[in-house]
Amino acid sequence: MLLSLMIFVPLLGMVVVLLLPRESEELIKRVTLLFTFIPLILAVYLFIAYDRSSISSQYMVNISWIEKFNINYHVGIDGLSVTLILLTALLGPICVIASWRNIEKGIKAYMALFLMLETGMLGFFAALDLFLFYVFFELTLLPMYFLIGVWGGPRREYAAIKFFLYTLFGSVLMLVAMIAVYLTSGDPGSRTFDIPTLITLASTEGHALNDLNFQIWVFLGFFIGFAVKVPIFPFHTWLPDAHVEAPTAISVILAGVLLKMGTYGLVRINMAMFPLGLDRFTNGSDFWGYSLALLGFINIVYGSFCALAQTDFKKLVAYSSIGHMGFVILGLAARNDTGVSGAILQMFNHGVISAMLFLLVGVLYDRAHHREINGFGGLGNKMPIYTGITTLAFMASLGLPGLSGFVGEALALLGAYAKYKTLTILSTIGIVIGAAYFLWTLQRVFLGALNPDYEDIPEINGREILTLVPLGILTIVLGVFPHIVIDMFSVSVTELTKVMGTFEANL
Amino acid sequence: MEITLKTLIFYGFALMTIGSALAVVTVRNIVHAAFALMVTLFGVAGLYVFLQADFLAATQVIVYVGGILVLILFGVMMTSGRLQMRIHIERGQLLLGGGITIALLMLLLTVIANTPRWKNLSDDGTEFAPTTSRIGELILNEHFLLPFEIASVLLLVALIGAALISRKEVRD
Amino acid sequence: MVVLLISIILLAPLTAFAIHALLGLAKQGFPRQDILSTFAMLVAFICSILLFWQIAPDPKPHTIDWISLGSITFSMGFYLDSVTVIMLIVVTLVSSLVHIFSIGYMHGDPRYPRFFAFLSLFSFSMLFLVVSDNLLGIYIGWELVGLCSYLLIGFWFEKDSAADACKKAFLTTRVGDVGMFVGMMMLFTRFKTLSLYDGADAGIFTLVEGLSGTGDMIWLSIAGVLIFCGAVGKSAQVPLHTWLPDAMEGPTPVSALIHAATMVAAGVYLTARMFPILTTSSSLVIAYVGGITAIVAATIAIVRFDIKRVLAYSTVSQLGFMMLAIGVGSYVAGLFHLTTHAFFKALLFLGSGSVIHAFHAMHSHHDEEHSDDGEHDHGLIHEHGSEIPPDQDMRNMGGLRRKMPLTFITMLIATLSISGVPFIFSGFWSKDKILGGVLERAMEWNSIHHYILFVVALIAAGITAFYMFRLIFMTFFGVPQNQEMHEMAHESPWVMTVPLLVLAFLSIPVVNPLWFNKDYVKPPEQHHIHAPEHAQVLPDSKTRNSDFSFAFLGVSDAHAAEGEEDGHAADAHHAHSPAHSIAMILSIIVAGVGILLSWLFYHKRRFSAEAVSTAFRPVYNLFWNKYYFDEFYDGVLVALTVWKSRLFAQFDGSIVDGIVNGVGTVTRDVFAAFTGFFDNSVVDGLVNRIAEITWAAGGRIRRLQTGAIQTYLFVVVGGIVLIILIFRVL
Amino acid sequence: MTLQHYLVISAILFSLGIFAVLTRRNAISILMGIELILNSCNLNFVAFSRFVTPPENIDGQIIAIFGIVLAAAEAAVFLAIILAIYREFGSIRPDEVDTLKG
Repeated sequence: MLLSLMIFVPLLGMVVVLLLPRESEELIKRVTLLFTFIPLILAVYLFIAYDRSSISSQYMVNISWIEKFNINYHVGIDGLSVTLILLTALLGPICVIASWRNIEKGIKAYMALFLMLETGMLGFFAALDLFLFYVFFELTLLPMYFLIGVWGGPRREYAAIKFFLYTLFGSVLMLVAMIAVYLTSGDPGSRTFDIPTLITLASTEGHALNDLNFQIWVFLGFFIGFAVKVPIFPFHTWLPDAHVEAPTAISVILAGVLLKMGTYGLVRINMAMFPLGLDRFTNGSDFWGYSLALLGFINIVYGSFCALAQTDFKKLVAYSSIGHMGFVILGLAARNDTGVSGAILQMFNHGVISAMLFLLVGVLYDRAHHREINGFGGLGNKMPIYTGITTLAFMASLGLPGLSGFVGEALALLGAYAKYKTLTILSTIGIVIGAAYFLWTLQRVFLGALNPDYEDIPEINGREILTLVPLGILTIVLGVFPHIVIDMFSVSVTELTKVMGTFEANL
Repeated sequence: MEITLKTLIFYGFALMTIGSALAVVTVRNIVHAAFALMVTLFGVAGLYVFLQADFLAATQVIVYVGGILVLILFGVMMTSGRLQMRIHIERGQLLLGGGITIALLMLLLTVIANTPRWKNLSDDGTEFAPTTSRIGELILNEHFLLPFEIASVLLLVALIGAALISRKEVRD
Repeated sequence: MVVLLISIILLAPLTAFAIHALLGLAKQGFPRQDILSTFAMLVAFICSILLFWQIAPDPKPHTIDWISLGSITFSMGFYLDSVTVIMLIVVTLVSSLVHIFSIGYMHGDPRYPRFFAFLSLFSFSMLFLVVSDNLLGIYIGWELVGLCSYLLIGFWFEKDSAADACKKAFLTTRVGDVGMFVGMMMLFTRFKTLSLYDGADAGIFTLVEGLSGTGDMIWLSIAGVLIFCGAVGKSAQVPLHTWLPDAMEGPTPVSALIHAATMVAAGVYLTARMFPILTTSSSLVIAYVGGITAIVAATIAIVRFDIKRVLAYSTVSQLGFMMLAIGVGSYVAGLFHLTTHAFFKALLFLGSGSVIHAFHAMHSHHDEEHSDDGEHDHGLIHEHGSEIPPDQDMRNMGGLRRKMPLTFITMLIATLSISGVPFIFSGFWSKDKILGGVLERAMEWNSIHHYILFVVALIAAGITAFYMFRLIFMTFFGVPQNQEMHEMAHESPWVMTVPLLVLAFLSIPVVNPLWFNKDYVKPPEQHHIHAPEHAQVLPDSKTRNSDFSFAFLGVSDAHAAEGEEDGHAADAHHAHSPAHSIAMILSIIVAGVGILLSWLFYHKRRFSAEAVSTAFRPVYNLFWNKYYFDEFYDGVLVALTVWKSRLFAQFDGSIVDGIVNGVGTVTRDVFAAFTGFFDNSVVDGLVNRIAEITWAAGGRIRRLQTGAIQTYLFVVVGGIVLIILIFRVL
Repeated sequence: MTLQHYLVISAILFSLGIFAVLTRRNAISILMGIELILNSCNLNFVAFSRFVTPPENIDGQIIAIFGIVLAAAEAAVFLAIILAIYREFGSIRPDEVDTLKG
């Protein structure tokens, strides 16, 4: 019940916001903040109260929804989802605060859409019914389209449509796969969308879902759906456009949460439900697993190199996201405790760090009204606190030990090395290039002599610091005590890899 | 059929009703028509008495004659400004309307004549107890309470509505 | 007690940093933040001294679980043996002295508190690195010191050269670190742990003993070399040495602490820590890298004029010596040189800082001369060989020994030490021990590699003596070259000279208490070093290396005899005695020649350096241009990377995105054109027909709508009548 | 006096009412026609109540009372509308009020 309350509180908030008069903008913002703050409190409570030693889903609610098709409102959380729910709930209020002054028109519609988006995201991470899962997945798409398309930059329509079509393309394939799974799950009357049930069925020897060929095709269907979201090369080109055009807070949500929906789906559906699809192509070869690792590698190296060439600050961060999501893919491809834990941790950490990066870009953009990296210089002297926080975020992102980015990356690489030695070694190029583009950016923006155009640039203000400090603290704390998060899902991960390990042993 | 005083009076009322109703629809002067309507209403009240509906008869007189008819007269005065307002009737319309009316009447009479259940139900002359107290009980104490209350609300609404519609609009 | 002391040592600088950081965020700095850091450092130093007496003979790691993942647990903890304690003392001592020195040197800098914050963070990271018992912890400390180095090199970031240098330092070391990380991945995948020592489970050093066979040996050699890559980056070994001279853009105390005494020595420390996993071939790689670095850096140093660059190349060269020592198995010699070098090199840097400070008065601020260059060409490709700042140019100095007597004397002691002037200076003992170790290995194994390395090291030692005295002569002797600057020069205040005196004191081994405890440092066992077939009868490597105290007494024969009780130890004595004696004699000779030549060139002016450089123009150019390493990196590697990134970005923009847009366009134009046609003619045609019919019908039917109520009523009543009639009829 | 007597009277009243509604060119006359129709209905109710149902059941009369109430309300609203129309169009001739003409 608590979980459902958390999911639907933002939706309630949307209704309340819609009822408020358009003119009372301050009130709208405050109400939105309140309604994003409640899920945060609940998420923190769930995070603390979650039983870390249990593998089964907790806080489950299972109510019949569409009886005719055996569709249920089935939600619950395990270690993986509670982590991402916390991330989502944390970014909610931060984004509202970040939007406080920057959104000039239609604040009411903006906030209402934002709240709707939050419900979609929270619901997605909690859904345990495939149909519900899909509904929430699509529920995030629509508000995102409008948020980019209405409140975005100059090329917002293009970016929004690109984002929309891309994701829709993926989700249509996903829908096909989903229906295939449903139809295969049993005789008419006993068909089900229930994820835990499907997982059990898919691992039952002799069941139609357990068929190798079937799993490969369904795996591919879901995979492309999620790959667009992650995004995995070559489905990534919507990301830089969407990021560059989206307003700051929406970029934060996009990078912080929406990308994680893709990888979350990969873990929750592809890896847990169709391990055969990933694990065996033909007897003895690891074709799909290797392909996945290869995609991870391409993401890392390709994203990093592309980032190095960017001169638009935001585009650079966007490409760096592509690179960092590559570590997640690589870690997942490893399919062992270390790799998968690293991948999940990286999901969380990347959410926090990329949120910081986009907020920081937003801060600079609000002052200078451009994002051209070469157009700055020497800001370190004028904005020492901003420079300090940026350095922290950059260092975290380039994987400096002691900050959170390192742990996830390191674990993912350590795990992946056990399986794919060459690819992993080549992927470490990404670490160097990552350091290169961040340090180069740091130099071009903050170091050197002051660009006279920015003689009077104001220092970061209290509201902006307020959005950054929680994330910064989290970055440091999770860098030093990563087990806070890892303990949440280590039991689930062990279970997952055990399932996959049994298949592996059959190779 | 034995012709008694009672029967005579009945036919008297019947004729009065129908005749005056005919006047209502035919006379050209609207004020005359209104007065003819008054007679019709009295006639119906008389028929109610024959049907042993004493309370209803009284109500008919008080409400219709005392209320509605006065209302109509007020309407006439306020719309025409003079009491001698003529009613135009077009010939074609009159013929068509008359035809339809006669057809309708024929139809109704045929139905009345040909419905076997309604035959031979005659007034045996039994006197019933006055209905007033029974009506009061039914309306205020038994299953007509709710319709009664609704009717009262309806009246109120009609009152307010009428007042609202007919008041002079305040032009900005 | 040990845990408590370690905690204090680590937490003191960390706390200082945290306080600095919070104050900075709140914009609430107070003027004397320097005291905070310095005090924290002194506390750590005192605790280290206490720890020196506490150290147990059989060290065990103290660990806690850091991350648990199913079957795998990463632990964090510390491990204290004699080496750790010596490193702790060296780091805290030098760090404390540098803190004190900085109070004077950095006085008046606008970012004064920040400087001390970074110093504190550095000290914490360095100490963390030193005490960690596992590779992950070492790696964390390793990267953190890299960060501090980055921040401190770029401390005066308004200077483009500083901004370039800090980036270069971080990136170059990161290349090495990635190699180290790959090495860690190899070890982890094999052993499922990153702990080095036996705790609850067996550590890497125990597990590695079980390896045998050619395949495993090759594997282990690769892993060892990869781990060593980290050290190559951090300790500025060839080919990743180029960042260290550029790092001199940082404030001089930073150069002394980070880029001379501690951080760059961490590479040596790491390699020494990894001693048990080194194999014959990986050791040889390390030895060669060390030897080449020693000679290359020394030759470059000869022709530098920037006082700090000379010292930087000298540092690189000395680090090469230490690596060489580890590579030939002279564990103790390497670490011994590490400690002696830490003191005398820190002293040299602080001394040069004192000189620079003396000239500093006329340059009101460091970035002044750069404020007018409006160009902001921050390419990833950096500009090198930037102008030497006048206050660091040795050609502007000369005759300073009267102006700054204390600085002169202390720097002279350090120079004598580094040059290997015998018997009373610490550098002699440690360097001699290294040379002896190399020769000993060469003689034992009869290995041509090690003979070559010995010759290389000997030459490097001679060159070291030459260029160090060149520095002294150019700076302190002769006539002032720049009269105006000379007038302004003055002796530094006491906060700067006191650290110099302390360090000078420490450069004389007789007074250095650390060396008294004989056999204090014991090298760990190496199981995978195999002598070649034709080798001589081997002494046991354990005893061979256990003679730390020999170095102190300098009389190896006498001392060695004391500890020997069993048979083959006598062989050991027999085997290494001649090597060390020969090495000692040769090193004294080359040092003497070096100093003599230097005296003739730069003091007596008997020979002209210009004439010699003209005569050997190609060689001179090679030295002057630092063997073209930077040009190679910038022109080839960096350019290639940038080019590749542009290519990828272009590919992304035009090809990948082009395909996406192309698919979109094709869909829209072709597919949509077809469906559009179908839609227009068929589907829409149908729709339009229906609409037209409806429209026309509406046009006719609407006439029925007269608006007159009575018409409607007619129809209604008539209709009713009709309906009833019809149904009656039926 | 049988039921049919009353029914015939009622039918005639009803037809006359319809006739008035259909033919009269004055809104108030139409109202009078409607009153006739309502009266004929009431008369039917009472007559059926008297002859068809048991004597103690007088529901028909009650319905008739409600019919009267309805008539009153209807008359009031009707007249109000007529007044409004009169103010708007200056006439109460229904054939002149044809804004809704198609």
